[in-house]
Formats: sequence, structure tokens, C-alpha cells
Amino acid sequence: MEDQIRDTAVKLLKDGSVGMIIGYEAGTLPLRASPCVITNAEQTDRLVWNMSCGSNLATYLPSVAKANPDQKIGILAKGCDSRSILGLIKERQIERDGIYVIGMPCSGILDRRKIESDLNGAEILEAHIDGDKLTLSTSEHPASSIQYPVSSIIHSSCSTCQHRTPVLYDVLIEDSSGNPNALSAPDASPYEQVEAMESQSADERWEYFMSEMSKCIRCYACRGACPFCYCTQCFVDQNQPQWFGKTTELSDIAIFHLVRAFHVAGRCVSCGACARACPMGVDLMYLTRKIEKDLDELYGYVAGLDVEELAPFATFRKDDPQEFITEPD
Amino acid sequence: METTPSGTAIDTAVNPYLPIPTTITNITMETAARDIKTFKLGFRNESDAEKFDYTCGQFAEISIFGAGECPIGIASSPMDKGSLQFTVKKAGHVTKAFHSCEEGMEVFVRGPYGNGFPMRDLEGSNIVVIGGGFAFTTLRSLTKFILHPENRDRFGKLTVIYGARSPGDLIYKYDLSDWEGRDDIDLYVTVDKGDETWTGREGFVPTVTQEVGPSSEDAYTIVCGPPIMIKFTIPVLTELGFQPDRIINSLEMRMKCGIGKCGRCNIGDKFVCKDGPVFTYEQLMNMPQEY
Amino acid sequence: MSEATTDWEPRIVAFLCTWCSYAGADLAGISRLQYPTNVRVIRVPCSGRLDPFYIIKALQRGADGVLVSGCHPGDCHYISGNYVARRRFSILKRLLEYVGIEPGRVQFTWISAAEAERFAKMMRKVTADVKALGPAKRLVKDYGAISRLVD
Amino acid sequence: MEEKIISKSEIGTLLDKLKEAHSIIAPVHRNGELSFDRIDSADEVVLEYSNTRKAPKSVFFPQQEVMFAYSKTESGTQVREPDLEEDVLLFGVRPCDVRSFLLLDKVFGSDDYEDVYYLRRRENSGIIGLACNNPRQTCFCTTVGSGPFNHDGMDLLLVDLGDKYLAEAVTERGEGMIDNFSDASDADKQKRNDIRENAEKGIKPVVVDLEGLKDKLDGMFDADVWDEFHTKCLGCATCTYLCPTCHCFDIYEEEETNNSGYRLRMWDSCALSLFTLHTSGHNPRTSTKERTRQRIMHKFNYFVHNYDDFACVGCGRCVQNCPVNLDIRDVLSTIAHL
Repeated sequence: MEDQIRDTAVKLLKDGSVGMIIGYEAGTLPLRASPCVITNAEQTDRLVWNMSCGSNLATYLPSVAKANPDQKIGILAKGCDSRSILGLIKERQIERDGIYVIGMPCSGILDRRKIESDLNGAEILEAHIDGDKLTLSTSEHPASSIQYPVSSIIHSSCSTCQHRTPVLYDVLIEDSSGNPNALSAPDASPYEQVEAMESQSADERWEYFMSEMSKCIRCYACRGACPFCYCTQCFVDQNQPQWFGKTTELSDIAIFHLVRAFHVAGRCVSCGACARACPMGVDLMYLTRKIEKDLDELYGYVAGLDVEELAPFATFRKDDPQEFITEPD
Repeated sequence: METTPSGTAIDTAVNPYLPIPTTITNITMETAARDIKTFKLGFRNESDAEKFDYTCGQFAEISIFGAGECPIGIASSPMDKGSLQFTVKKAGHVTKAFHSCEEGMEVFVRGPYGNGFPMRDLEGSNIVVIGGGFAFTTLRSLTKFILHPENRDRFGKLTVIYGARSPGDLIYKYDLSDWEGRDDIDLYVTVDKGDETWTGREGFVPTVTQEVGPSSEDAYTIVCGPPIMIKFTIPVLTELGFQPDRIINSLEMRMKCGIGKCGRCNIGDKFVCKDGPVFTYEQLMNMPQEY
Repeated sequence: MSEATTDWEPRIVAFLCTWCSYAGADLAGISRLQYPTNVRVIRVPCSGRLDPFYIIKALQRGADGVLVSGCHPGDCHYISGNYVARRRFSILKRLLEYVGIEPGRVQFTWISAAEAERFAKMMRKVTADVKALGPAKRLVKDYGAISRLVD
Repeated sequence: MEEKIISKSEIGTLLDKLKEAHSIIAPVHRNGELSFDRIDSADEVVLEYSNTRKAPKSVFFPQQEVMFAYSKTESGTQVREPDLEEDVLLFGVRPCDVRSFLLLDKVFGSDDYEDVYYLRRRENSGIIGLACNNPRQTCFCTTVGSGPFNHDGMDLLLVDLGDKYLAEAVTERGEGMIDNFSDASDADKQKRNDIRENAEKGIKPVVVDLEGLKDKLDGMFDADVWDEFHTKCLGCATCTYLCPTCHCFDIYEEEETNNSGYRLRMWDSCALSLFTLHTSGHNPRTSTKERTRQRIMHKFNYFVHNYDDFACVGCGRCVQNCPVNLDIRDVLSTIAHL
């Protein structure tokens, strides 16, 4: 697939269809890929595609587009990324004509943290993926290798993903990953994690929420990684008045995450980029997926699929459910 | 043998972050828009007044408990013992809270901070003070200091050019009228645009500076004002023969600690709070343009 | 809960839209209807004006319960403010309950300018509900955690 | 200085003894993360580890601390300072992190103004380091003037010899801690030397020669490279918050009631836009470009001007944890090769 990406990139850059391409380059560590912007055909060798391409590149689009108003911008997009791009078009942060989407069929992104915690502190020295098999050598056992079925260590955002093929693209790269999971949606309910949580007691959910929140160091990597956190000034940075506490006291942290989740409600496509960006491994999708499920359930709204459909909070139906309204009697 | 930490005994009894108590003894509304006030603060404890030994051009961190802290240039002259004056524009949340304070209320202060104007260099020279708008505060401190009977002889000719947008925006009108009547200061007050009552000069500070044409001989000029004013005044001064090391500026930056620790006000390796806020134009030319 | 049986009285913040619910409260007052004094009313232009964050902030800074009330659907002074708000509140309430906030803590209702009796009843109900729940503990700012750093 | 042998089973005994006189802070598992925290018992201490995700700088410079509490009364406002006199012993700290304390000392203990919050905690602290037998791929301590067995700033350095530790006293205080243990044999010392050599070799060849880097950066403020480095930066504070040497902070007011509250200090980061935003709305560092430049320049140029050292200990935390793998080693080697 990398060859096809590079060929496409060379062609687009050479014939001037795009001025630059936002893609991924090899990371400096095993199981890492790093976002990059290339501007000429000679740089296309840098482009890679693998199961570590977990950043949502759409995040860069509004600022890159603003900085390069006269150029068309090429971008690699997985299913989730393409849904984010669609959302950004819908919110008029970018123009459809200003971008060229190279669609990537995706068989899921690895959950590096899951692997790391499984390795219990040992360092990954080398990693290799072949079909459904991930082979690692680690600092603990440099000589031997550890194997995982890829499907067992796929990120939770991907294991329930319904849109592995981009919903919007100008060219679609053919899948040759050999991964059986590619392109087909899983049988499981898209909201199975939320449903599992909902079946727990309120106390258990609160406990889980607090234990996740206590990990947060307020670095705002989640915000940085999110394509929809493009506000010029984030609500948490408004200081006249200072509505939001910036401390690491738990309620301040929890409220930041609740409000952030609410701000991306109806926009978040559950790409999981926030969760993967989080250095402390906070389960950020705990909140966003719940909202996603409720919007689907109550209003039949799924983000990032239809550029014309009004956002769920921008519209209403007179017969919207209102079972939550208290009747005094 | 190494000891941890390196260095000798540290007097941690003194906490530079602890502000000292003062009481607001007087509040003067300076502008017609009612957005700039001068607060006079009296020290609660006499020993604090002794310790708060400052020079012109320094600033202090003012605490309004409940709102926070912010750096404000000291507008009083070091000759005014026992009290401090700060001229504050209502802008952020601390200054808004400050503006809502009344006489008799408590305000906390720590400082003085920053290098201040190079008084030793200024002594014996002619002084050209150029100020624009609200940035006149520390220049007022300097002017008052020079005009003090004990000091006046130690400085040469004093020229003050001060401009504001409109007559209502001029601050320290009481000082200006006092200075008007003196013969040991050449005062030029200008406004961008006058109103029906204005009989004085009209015109932007750079233009007026050109018209006044202060001599650069044996002179230092101290220029404070909005960036746009500085930008157009510097060429005028250069033309008048002021060398970059004799053009003195005072910078503003977002600050928190005021003592070179918190890391946000640096321009290159210089901290505006500690190594500044006063820099010569020569220094600024050799610093990154990041302010 | 033990607190609920003692003298403890909950603090409840009620965000009322100025056109219907606040007028309903007014009418309740004029009509001398009795309702608990636990409720602190904050008047807002429209239930649609309410940033969900106000509700969370109220909980954080010491409200044991929050009530939001607007015009009945169809009666909004601004035509559709309460319809838009209804979606927002619906999602917010589910989210808050999901993380573990008790359902009775945050309530939403519609009260018209003529429904003084409904207003009084609603206040009684919310107060009773919150009383039964006891003091709010979740999402409340823990000043103890901060003061422990100094004392 | 003395070199003693402590068998692994005796570490508990040593800790228990030290615990009588000090609060011990050591690597422990907390909420799924290995981090430095006060220990309840010696059993929870983890010494088989490469390094913690969060740096132990927080022991002396916590992410959030109360500078003072205030309460307004009829007779004036009362201010209460925290009591920071605690006899803390850090146990099992890696040499890179210990070196970070020496750098922070320069900032917080500089002659002109002394930062009492940091210094009061730091003053009485004891430090038992743990040599780094197996450096990670991301380690580059040797590039920035340290090494996996560097004992600067420690009272005692422990070297894991497999079934036992060789303890090297660095200060008299350290010596006092190991008085009762038996001397290391020549064979032990030889083994230590072998492990050390191996560890030093294990650190990837110096990615960049930092000799002359400061001088080079002197003229690079306006260089074109800054247009490239930042393009992938998300503008988050991960690198700075996890960095053992980053020390920028915010001062923040927390009002509890109308009459009382706290003045807090909290970590802040040059990577965040609010860091330099003026009240007027002007921001001298408008984008990730200026902020990335500030981070690099501060560490490898400004800090050298002011404190004659790089503000980097080569721990590799920013390399491992950057959400987009913006690798500071690449940045440095790009600059070095310009």
C-alpha cells in the first residue's frame, strides 16, 4: 500500500494537483508513525502507512489550510479521519475544493499502550507486523520474540469501527494489508463498551471515572490531537472570567473533560486520536462514546457521514424524546 | 565532598513570593473614560516602607486577593517616602478587581522588581522623556524624581513630550499643569485629536518630537508608549543624533513571578522582569524580536 | 442517608427562563403559595441560553441540586430556544448520570407563566428529592485537598 | 568513599531503618502507573524498572502547590504559609533525574532571588540513586554531560549486581546510611565496572555533538528550520510536563469564599498559547513555531547563557511520550548538521 501511496503522492505533487501532502512518516521508535507534511515529489519516499498511523491528520487541516490559502492540500485519511474531514467541511473550517483526500482502507490502529502494559515496563526494541501477527523483541528478551494476534491489540476505537473505508475521498488506495479485518465492520455493537459500562452501578461508574481523571496531568494533548478542538481560544483558557479551574484538583480535571466531551458532541467521530495522544493513558473515550451513543439513540445522528445534515444541537424535532423532564406530580 | 544542594546556607526565612500589606489612601480617576485610576498605597508597617527601596522604572506585583496578582509600574517618585502610587488601567481580571477597590481597603504588594532606569548614567545628562498614552506612568516617576529639589541640579536640561489620543485620555493632568508653570522643564503635551475645549498642541508623538527637535548632545532619551508610537519615534530620534545606547525603552510582557523563575517573560536569554523591563535600543536590536 | 435525617438543608440552584418559569415563580409569590426556601433562583433569558457548564459549575461550587426550567415546548418566547435546549439537556443529563451523578441532582422541567401551582410543586419535589439524596459529593470542588497542602 | 554490598533481601531492612528518620519517596505503582510517591512499606518499592513516566521533579516542585492561604478578617488579611520542613529521602532515582535536581537548583536557588518553596523541600532531602544498567533506546544522558552511573547530586548510588546491590557512598550522609553493611569485594567492584561499561555502551551513539551547539543557536533565532520542526506539534504540554528540567510555572488564585482562598503555583508550559498572552490580546509567541523554538532555545541556548548548562538530562521522556513522536534528538541533530 505504501508504494501506491507514494506513487499517488508523486503524481499529485508533480502535476500540481496539490501543493503539499499531509501524511505519515516513520517514527523514531518501534510502533510509531509520525505526522508529516511533504511539499515535493522527492520527499514522497518518507511517506509510510502502517498500523501505527494513529494520529488523526484532519487535526492539521484548518491551520495548514489557513497558512496556505492558495494551495490545494493533499491528505491521507482513514475512515475516521475522513469523517473528521467531512465534519470540518460541514463546520466550514475547510473547503472541499481546497483538499484532495487520499482514502486509506484501514484495518485498525494498534493500541501501543495495551502492548506496553502487557510488557510490564519492558521496552519494545523491534516490531514487525505480518498479516494478523505482531512480532516483538523486547529489552527483557532481546533475543527471542513475543507474538500477538493483531486483532487482540487493536485500539478500542477501532474494534467497533463501522467505517473502515473512508466516507469521502478523491482517490482510494487499494487494501493489500492481508488483514481480514480490513474494510469490514465488526458484528459487535458499535457501542458495546458503553453498554458494558451502563450495566454497572452508578458508584462503579463514578469510581472508574475518578480513577481515570486522577491520571490526567492537564497537558491538553487530547485537545491538541482532536480535529474538532480548533477553537482559537479554548474554553479552559478563557480567564476573564476564569470559569474553569485549571488546577489538578479532581473536580477541575473532571469538569474539563466533561465539558470538552460536550463541546465535541455531535462532532466527535470516535477516531480515538485523543486517547492515543494521552501520555497518561486516560480513557477519554469513556465520555465521548457515551454521548455518541445517546445522539444516535435519541436523534438518529451519527457524526461525519452527511455533510448536509444539520448538527444535532443545531436543530430539533418537536417530538424529540423528553423522558428526562421531571413532572412535579 | 559534595553537598546537596550546591551552594551555601540559604535564608529560606525570606519568601520573595509573600506580598506585604498596604492600605489604599487615595484614588484618583485619571481619564474621562474612567478606565484609568491612580492608587496611592500606604504601607501598613513602617519597616516595610524602609525595605521597599525602589528606583524609577521599577515595578511591583500587586495582589488583589480573590483575583490574583499583576505587575504594575511604580508611578510615584522614590522621593515620596512612605507610600507608593500605581496608575492602573482596567484591562484584565486583576486590574478590574483593583478598580473596584475603595479607599481604606487593603491591597498587597511585593517588589520592587526589575532594573529600573539607569539613573547613574542619566545623572549629569540632558534628559528627553517621551511618553505616549497610558505608558507614561514610570516616566512620571522619573520626571518627578528629577524635578525634586534635592535632585534637579544633578541632571541637565529636562524635556518632556507626552501625548495621548484625546484630552480626556491624558493622565496626571494635575502634574502637567504644575510642570507647565516651571522653568526647569520643557513640557510639550499633545493629543492626536483635540476637542472643543482643547487649546493645546495636536499631533502624534513622533511628529511632535520632530517639531520640538530635542538636542541629542549629552542627552539620553527615555521612550515609553504603544508599539506603533515607538516604531515611528525611533527613526526621528536617530535622525536627531541619539545613539542606540542612549535611547531607553521599557517593555511589557506577561509576567507571573516577577523574579525570573516562572519562565514566561523572556526575550532570548533575558527576563523582562529581572533583566528589564528597561532596555536600551541598542540592547533590543541585539535581542530576538519576540515581544 | 444520615445527613438527610438531621438539620441539613440542601442548597438548590434553579435556572429559570425569564418569560415563563420566572414569571411562574412570580405568580407563585403573588399567590402566596408555599415552597421551600432551599431554592436560589437565577434568571436566564431563555432555557436555551443556559450553557450546560453553568449546571456543572453550580454543582462544583456547592449546589446540592440544580433545576432548570423553561417554557413548555411550543411556547418559547424565542420560538425554539427550549427545543434546542431540550436536546442539550437530554444529552447532558445522560452524561452526568453515566459518570455517576444521581438522577435527582439535576432536573429539568417546563413551567409556564400561569403555572404557579406547578412551580411550587416542582420546588417541593426537587427539594424533597435532593434532601433524600443528601449533600452533593460528586464533582464538588475539594477545597480540603487544597487546604491540606498548606495546613 | 565507601563501597558496600547490600543483598536484595536487605533492601527492605535498609528502607525500614531509613523510614524511621525520613519520609521515603520511591518508585511505586499508583493507579496503573509507576511513579515516585511516599511509601507506606518497603514492599511496594519497585526497583526493577527503566524509568518512571513522570519525573521525580514533582517531589521538590509539585505540579500544584499552595504558596499561601489568605483569609480576610476585621483586622486585616491573614496569610498562612505552608510548612515544608520535611525530611525527605528519595530512593531509587536514576542518575539523569538526579542531575535534573542540580539544574533546578540553579534556577530556584539563584543568588538574586531564592525560591523558598523549592529550596525548603530540597534542602533537607537525601537522595539514593540507582544506576542505570539497561538504558533505553531513547536515553541520551551521555550526550548532555551525564551518564548511566553518574552519581552527582546523590548521597548514595546503588548498582544492581544481579542478586545484590553495590552501594557507593557519595556523601558522608550516604556513608552513614550503609555503615553496617559489609565492604564490596574486588570482584564486586569489577562486576560493577563491567556493568557500567556495558551500560554506557548501550546508550545509542551520541546522536549529536552538543559541543558548540549553544554558539550555533546564538545566531539561529531567525533561521528557517523553525518553520519545519513545529509542523507536527500539537501544541500540548506533554514534553514540558514530563520533562525533569522544565520548571516554568503559573501563579493562580483559588478563591474558596469571598473572604478566603489560596494562592497556588502550578506547572505551566511554553507550549501553551496562554503562557505568553498579554491582557491586550497581543501574543509574542503566536504559533507552535515560536513555542517550539522557545523550548529548544531555552534548553540549549538561553539556559546555557544564564546557568552554564543545558536544561536537558537526556532522559528521553519527551521522545517516548510525545503524541506525534516529535523527537528532540532529531531536532538537535538537524541543527548540528546545518
